[in-house]
Amino acid sequence: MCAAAVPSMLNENADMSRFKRILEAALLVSAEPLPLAEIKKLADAPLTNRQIEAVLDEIAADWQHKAVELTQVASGWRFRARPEVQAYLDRLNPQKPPRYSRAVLETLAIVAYHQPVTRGDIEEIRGVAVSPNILKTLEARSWIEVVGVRDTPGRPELFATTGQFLDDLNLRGLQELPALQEIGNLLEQNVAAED
Amino acid sequence: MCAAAVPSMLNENADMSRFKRILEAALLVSAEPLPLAEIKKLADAPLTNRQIEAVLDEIAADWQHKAVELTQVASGWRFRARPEVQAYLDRLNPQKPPRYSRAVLETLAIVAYHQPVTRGDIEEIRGVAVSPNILKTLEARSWIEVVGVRDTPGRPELFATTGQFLDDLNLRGLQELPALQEIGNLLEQNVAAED
Amino acid sequence: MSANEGNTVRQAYIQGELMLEMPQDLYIPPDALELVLETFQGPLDLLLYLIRRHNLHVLDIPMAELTRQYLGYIEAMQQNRLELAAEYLLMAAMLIEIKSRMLLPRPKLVGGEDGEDPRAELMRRLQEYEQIKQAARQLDELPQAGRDFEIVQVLIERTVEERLPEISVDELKQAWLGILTRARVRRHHTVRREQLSVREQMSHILRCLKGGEFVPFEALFDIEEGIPRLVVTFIAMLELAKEYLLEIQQTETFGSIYVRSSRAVNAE
Repeated sequence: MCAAAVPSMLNENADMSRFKRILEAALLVSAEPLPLAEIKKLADAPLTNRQIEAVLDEIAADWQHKAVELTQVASGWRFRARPEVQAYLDRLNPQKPPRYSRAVLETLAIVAYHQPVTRGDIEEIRGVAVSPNILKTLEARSWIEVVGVRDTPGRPELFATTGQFLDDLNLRGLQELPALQEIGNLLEQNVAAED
Repeated sequence: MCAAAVPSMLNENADMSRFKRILEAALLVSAEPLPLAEIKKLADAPLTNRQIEAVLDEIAADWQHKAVELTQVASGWRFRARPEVQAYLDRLNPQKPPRYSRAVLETLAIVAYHQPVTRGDIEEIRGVAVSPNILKTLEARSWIEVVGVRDTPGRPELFATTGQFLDDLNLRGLQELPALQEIGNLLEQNVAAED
Repeated sequence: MSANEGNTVRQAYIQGELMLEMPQDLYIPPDALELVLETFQGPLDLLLYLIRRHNLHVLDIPMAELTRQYLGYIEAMQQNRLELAAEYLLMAAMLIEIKSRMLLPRPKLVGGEDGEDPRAELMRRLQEYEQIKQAARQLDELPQAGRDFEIVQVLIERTVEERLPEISVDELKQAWLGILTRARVRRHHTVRREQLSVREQMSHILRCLKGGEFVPFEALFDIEEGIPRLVVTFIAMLELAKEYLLEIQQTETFGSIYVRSSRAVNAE
């Protein structure tokens, strides 16, 4: 600002802009947030916390219209993508949605069409033992739940489908499931064809 | 592009600047270089390769005075810190990957310049047995991989360099490797030197 | 080891005393074995060093002496790194062969040209190896990710969302069809759409009774839902009673009817 200081001011400005450039790069490559103590190591001449914070503010301002922003977290400063771009980034390397096994699907179908059913009912219909994992998978998904017990020896739990199940399959009620009648006909046709 | 499209031109500009913003974020966030095919997924409307490359050039130009630059490598585009700031970045993370031994480097050079090669080929050129550790070191780094077997007795495995190798050396292809140097006739050179 | 110059002349010190200089020919003094193994990549490397540094003419090496030395050396090293000695021995043998062929008149080929120089193959190998040595150095000089430059990777806070399988109604239908096909008319399916509603209502009633308390019979009906629904609810309740899933009590004639799930009965 004053005439006498000009020669060194220029240097100082050049140094600070160089420091800012390096700090920005360090923040972009660092896997962890950078605390002030670390940031200080990047400067060739000692800097005060206030000086560093001023540079950090400048960088944050430079980035304010970008989809990545400079943020301060407990352990220091870091860049991060703004949440709004996540949807776009999710388009890259999308994972294939997993699929349920036939055993899970059949169990669900039995619960849906025959509810309330016990595990024994399911086993009888499928003709094979039902692993507890299958029921747990469907319960964890909140698609089936225990709604009571049958008053028979062992008092087995009765499973039924949930509202969540209907919501997730976009049904207003169980009556919107494909009619069994239809399936029955189809089956009879199949059986007839085989005979 | 055609006259009928003019009314939407304004939108198109807005879309492109939005796309540029998202692409920049994706490049900053992505752990791997982004190929054009992946970049296309970020656009809401289909873009040609030329359109995408124009945006990439714009981004590269935006960054040209920064300590971080956009580069094209074998498997796509990515941001990297310029090597000249490495000395500063090393102050934060003094742990550096070790330099490879001559045995590893020579083996890598043989695979890079003579690929695909068998272990026998490498031994023939180096004049010594190749320890399995050397190949394992390079395979563990994902710099070389088995790409097939040679149809000779013993069906030895054929090694080639990987895309990761090119990416790590910031190269777009093998043609960017330093050229092999012509070596003069050692005997004659020797005789001449003796005179 | 420095990567820029592999063949820098190194000297071995043992207890502060200079033990030896690098070999002057292809013979490796047993004392120097460690040093030579560390410094040279093999006999080709040593040969290149000898040619470049000592201006040694590879064929000027006193072969008889070298052979004698190697044989003694191998004897001494019988138990120790013999395989490495073998590579150097092989090289010495190759040199002897070349030298002996050089001493013989070369047969003229058809057309009057000289036959191939016996040194040609060795020279080709030395050249090829030297080329690779240089290429290895150049590769090492290329900036390497992580060593000479850093790759940018900005954090993205992905909401960690477990991808759950999706199913469609159609898949459910297929699954059901699969079961039926296997069950194959084990019994006759005369299930009707209406019965599905009864089943749904059965689940609904059980859910209402989950608390285990007696619930007034009327509370299970919602007049608003219309007559078909009321009928379905009533049938569902009868069905539940038939399957021993609920208990219906009426303490006096025309008195209030209470319903509770039979689980509650047994839990008492």
